Amino acid sequence: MLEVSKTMAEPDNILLEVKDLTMDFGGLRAVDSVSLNVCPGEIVALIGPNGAGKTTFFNCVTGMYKPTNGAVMVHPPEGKSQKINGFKSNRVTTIGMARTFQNIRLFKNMTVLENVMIGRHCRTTTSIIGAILRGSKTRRQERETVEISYDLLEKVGLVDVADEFAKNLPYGAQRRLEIARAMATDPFLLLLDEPAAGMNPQETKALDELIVRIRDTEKISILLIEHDMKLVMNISDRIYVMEYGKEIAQGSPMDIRNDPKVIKAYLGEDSDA
Amino acid sequence: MVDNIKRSLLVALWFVFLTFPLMVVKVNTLKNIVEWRWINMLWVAIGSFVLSIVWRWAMERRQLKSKKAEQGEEESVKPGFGQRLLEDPKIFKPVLIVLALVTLVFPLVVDIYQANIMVLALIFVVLGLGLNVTVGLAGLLDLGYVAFFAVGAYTYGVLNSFFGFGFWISLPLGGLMGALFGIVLGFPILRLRGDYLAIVTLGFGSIAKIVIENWEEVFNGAKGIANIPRPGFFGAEMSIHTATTYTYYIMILMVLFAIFITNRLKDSRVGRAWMALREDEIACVAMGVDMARTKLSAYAFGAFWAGLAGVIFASRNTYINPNSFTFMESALVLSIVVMGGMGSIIGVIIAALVLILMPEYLRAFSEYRMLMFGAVMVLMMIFRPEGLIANVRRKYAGRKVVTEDANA
Amino acid sequence: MRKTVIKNLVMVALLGMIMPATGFAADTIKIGVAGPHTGDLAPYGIPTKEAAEMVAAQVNAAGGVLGMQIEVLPMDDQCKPEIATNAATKLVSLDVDVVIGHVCSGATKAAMGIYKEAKIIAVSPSATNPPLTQSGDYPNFYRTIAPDDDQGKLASDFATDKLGAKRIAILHDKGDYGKGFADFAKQFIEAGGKAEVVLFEGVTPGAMDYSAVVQKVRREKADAVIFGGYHPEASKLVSQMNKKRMKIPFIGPDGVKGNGFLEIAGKDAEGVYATGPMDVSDYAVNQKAKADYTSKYGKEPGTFFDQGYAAMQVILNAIEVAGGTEYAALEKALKSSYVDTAVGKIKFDAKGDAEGVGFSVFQVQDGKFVELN
Amino acid sequence: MEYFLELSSSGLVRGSIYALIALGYTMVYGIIQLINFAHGEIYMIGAFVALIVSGVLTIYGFSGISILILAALIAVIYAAAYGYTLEKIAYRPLRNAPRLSPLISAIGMSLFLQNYVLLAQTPDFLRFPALIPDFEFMEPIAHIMGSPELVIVVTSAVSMVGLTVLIKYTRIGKAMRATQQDMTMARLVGVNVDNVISMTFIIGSVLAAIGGVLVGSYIGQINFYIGFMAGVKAFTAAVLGGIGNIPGAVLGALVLGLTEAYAAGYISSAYEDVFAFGVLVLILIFRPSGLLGKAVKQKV
Repeated sequence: MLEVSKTMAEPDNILLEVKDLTMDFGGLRAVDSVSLNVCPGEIVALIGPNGAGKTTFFNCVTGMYKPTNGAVMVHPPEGKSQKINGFKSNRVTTIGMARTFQNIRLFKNMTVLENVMIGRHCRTTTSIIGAILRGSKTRRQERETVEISYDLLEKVGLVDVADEFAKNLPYGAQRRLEIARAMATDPFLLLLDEPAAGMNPQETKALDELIVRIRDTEKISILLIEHDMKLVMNISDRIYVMEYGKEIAQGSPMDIRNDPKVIKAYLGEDSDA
Repeated sequence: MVDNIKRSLLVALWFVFLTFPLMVVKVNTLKNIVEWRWINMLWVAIGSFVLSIVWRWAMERRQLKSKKAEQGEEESVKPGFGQRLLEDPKIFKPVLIVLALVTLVFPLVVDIYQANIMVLALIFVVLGLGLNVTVGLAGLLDLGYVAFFAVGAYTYGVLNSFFGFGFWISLPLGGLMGALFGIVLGFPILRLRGDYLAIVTLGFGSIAKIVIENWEEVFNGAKGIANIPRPGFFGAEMSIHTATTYTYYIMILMVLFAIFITNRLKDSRVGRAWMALREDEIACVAMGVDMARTKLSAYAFGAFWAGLAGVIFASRNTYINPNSFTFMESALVLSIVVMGGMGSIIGVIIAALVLILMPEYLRAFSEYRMLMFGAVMVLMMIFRPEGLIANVRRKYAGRKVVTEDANA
Repeated sequence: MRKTVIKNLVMVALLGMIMPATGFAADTIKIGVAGPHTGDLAPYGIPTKEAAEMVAAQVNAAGGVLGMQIEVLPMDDQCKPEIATNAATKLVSLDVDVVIGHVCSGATKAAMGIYKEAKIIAVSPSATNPPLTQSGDYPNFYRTIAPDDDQGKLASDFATDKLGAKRIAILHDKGDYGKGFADFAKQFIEAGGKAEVVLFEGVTPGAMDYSAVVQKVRREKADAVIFGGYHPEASKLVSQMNKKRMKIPFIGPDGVKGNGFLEIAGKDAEGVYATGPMDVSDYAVNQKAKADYTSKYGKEPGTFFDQGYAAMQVILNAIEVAGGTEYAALEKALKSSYVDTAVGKIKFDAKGDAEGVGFSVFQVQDGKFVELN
Repeated sequence: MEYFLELSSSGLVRGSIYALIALGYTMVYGIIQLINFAHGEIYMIGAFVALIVSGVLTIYGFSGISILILAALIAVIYAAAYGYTLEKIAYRPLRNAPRLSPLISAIGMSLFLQNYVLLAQTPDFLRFPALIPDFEFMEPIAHIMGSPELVIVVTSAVSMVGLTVLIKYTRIGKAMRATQQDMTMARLVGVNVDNVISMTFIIGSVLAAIGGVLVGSYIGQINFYIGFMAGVKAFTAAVLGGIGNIPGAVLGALVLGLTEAYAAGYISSAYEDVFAFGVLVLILIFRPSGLLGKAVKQKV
């Protein structure tokens, strides 16, 4: 296992390295040469006002969009480094970066447990024929899948509702289920898109703890987009700030709090609201 | 109540107006006179009045039910009969035994007609189970499913008439050809979603029929392929009745086989991926599922069953022509899947039996049978929009049996 | 476990299930009438059904045949092979004595095997596919209509010899009836060497219009059109030819020769040729049949009405001659005695085709089909 | 060249009819995402009513243009009534049902209406009187485009312009657009969504009935089954253009009509449907949301 560092990025010890990422939609430049690094054991936050291009950035990194320019490099703890621009998102996930969605995208008519089991898809190999014959290997995989999934549900506190349909869960629980589902893919980096959106303070606090716990006990690094400043400031090791597609600041929570550009960006937004 | 009657009277009046030109007036171009069939107007008035009252009553009941459901006192209190049937072994077991017995002796006690239509119904059960995978599990709306059915039937027909292939060799070949076509046709349309997919598959269905119709050298066009042998049994000579009975048992085996396999797949890595794809394609891919492979496998798997069913279909009719492979058949199979309750195996079986046997039992109504068939389809959808039996998800009893008190 | 049970049962079934298909003697004669009674092809099946029901009602009113009442059992097959086998087995299980039908050649082929085994004679009013009689596969099959090859020959001879056409366009509706006729017409024209087939093409029944194909006929500079198919498509074609100001002869088969065509095509029908059974319109039986129909239904009878009526007549006559509905006797009666029917005085040859259904070419003149000599 | 013109005119005529029916499909789809398979039957019923009315009027001694106007008017009224009733019976109770349920209900309704007309009237084809007169001035080019064809193209064009105006500038049009954008939101701002949906069915049915009358008069025959094929083609056209998009439906219909005409003219009419669907598949492969459909980037 790699050494867990809580300090600033060290160039030779990076998991995700995004260089000058640019994404155009028609004439609109949604992301403009943004660079960002995530190191092992870090919780990195990407913040910025609405429409700053954070989710687009996420989508480029996870293969939903093919970036116009720039490079997305991954250096998995095990396995070789590679440039993943334009990889389909299932490949990105298989490499080891799993995400959640801003507007929760669960498999609503499947049970909570099954939602998590889908996460195991890329780590298992049963084919149609295998599923029909249900040989010993298939049975073993299936058993493991169920076990791992139950474990994950336990970690996010959803084991009691494992057989409920996902659509019947309360909002906060749906968010946690998405995290569990993403964790089931055995990622080294978890990308969370506004995990606290719509949560009450209590739920946010629990989420806060959950994220830190994932980092500390599961050894999964985290990149998150968030609006909730309190959460971001509490748990992030480093913060990147975007506005109008550009990166305007980066640094520790303390640095960011005092950065005039950031204050302006947020005050500008606040006076709008 | 008075209000009800008043409204129903209005409805009756409306329908009298609506049906007036078509039901009452008939132009006799020969003698150049107009026939006024006033008596029809009376029937329409009475009929729609009565139906309206029944309708109102049924709708009220339906609303009451859904209101109750909203208040949360539904299934958990009293699971529907369908669900109890599936879950309570006390009911489940005897029902299954009785069903198995009935199934076994059925062709021995009924006449050839009953056995014959039952074979057709069972063919549609297999078709329904196949399409259930594509539409019900994987959520890929396919309005041209009949194309794969045709592929199977013509595989047998062509192989038999050109090379003398027998039924038992052609059966797996038909299935494989179906699957192959599933992949070939599925490939260009991977990116399409929902209703776009629907119309393209509808197009494929029509194209298949047109090609069969026009490519006379191979498919014999509209003349069709005649004298296709019924399933053989070590070369034994069989009367048609015996052969039908024999085909019936083959079909029963095949249905059991299909249930067994789709059941296994449903609760497997592959089946879950199909369902996830149906629920949310983007999230599914983001969770590491290969969209192309998963979609193609769903197509191929669904088409495989259609191919198998096609071979049996050809052998049952001993004659095939393009008339059996129209949009109506695709619509019929789709209706079976939706009415059965998407993804539900038992529902599909019941719906297939109902939809195929109903027109036969409606023969007594002669030319009214398709009219009633259409009406029943509409009514079934209105009163059971989720299908006959809603899909019940499997509960994985993992190592922890915490699940018992989970629902409390 | 269950599989072995099933296997055993299959064995039992195979060994013990040779059910004798004997019906008990009844005091009614059951006649099945199978054809499309719903769906898009219903217009070709319903007239036969109506003819059979009409004849049965009349005969019953007059005391029946051999003192027995006639029961007509209509059976819808939608012209689909699978429904046709359903209909056929249903008729067999209802113990019918004879079947009129089926209407489409394809459905007929699917059903004949079942009748053959049950020893039931079927008389089709409209299945024209030649192998039905000529292949010898269906000894119990008879028809009151001429097979495609006879008609194809007549139409092609007429086009080349009488009309002197040199460049002939052949169109068809892709169905078993129309395509069969068109195939034979093409074959005979090519064999005759007097004219050239410049276009051989299928049109889609139910398509919105045929103007593109009509333009194509013009481009090929055809001097005659032979069409295989039914009257709706034929009238659509002739009306569009007129709209496109094309005046070349149009020849159709007996699916066109009927009042349906005259009615639908209206003025456009003028001058159209059609092959068909010899003119029987001044034939008393035919006149009576039509008059009865018109007075009962208030409209002209539809396609294959004459043939359906004739089928009913030959069957009833054969039953009377044979003194019952026993297969061999019926067969003999059908093949030996001439009957006055709505399509002329006919009996059946050894293969089951009607003898005496003479064919000639008709032309629409002043809104009527007139026989050409 | 002349041949090309001839085929183009033939394709244009077909396309215009497809467009009239496709608009109904596309409008309904735009608002409630339902493939209204029974829409073709409305077209058929429109044609039948027009036929019956014109038959009655002819017998009672009306003549010429008055028959055309009355028959078309009554056909349109009845089609609208049928469309309205259809929605109320077969689709409204299924507003919140799973997505495919209304589709099956639509297929059932389609079967029902076909057989209803078969039984109430006749299974036979009926002659549809040529209601559109031959204009003298069209005679020189009648072999390319005759009067009825001209009338079809012009009427379709006028109807479409009318529809566009209706949707752009009237109250109900605005309500329709709002509902199409977001049904819940429309309801919140006070749009009576049920009325809007009914109205959509009514407008769609009116257009289909106009199509039915024009086609009947042009090809001179109808029966209970004509709606099916026309419906499938119109639906194809709507999808081709981008379903839910009104100009798209018109464009799709024209592309489809022309494709069929050229395919029949230059290749084989036996395969014209293969080409029609082939073009559909090709276009959808390269533009998965149809010609004018907005490439909806799924919001992630």
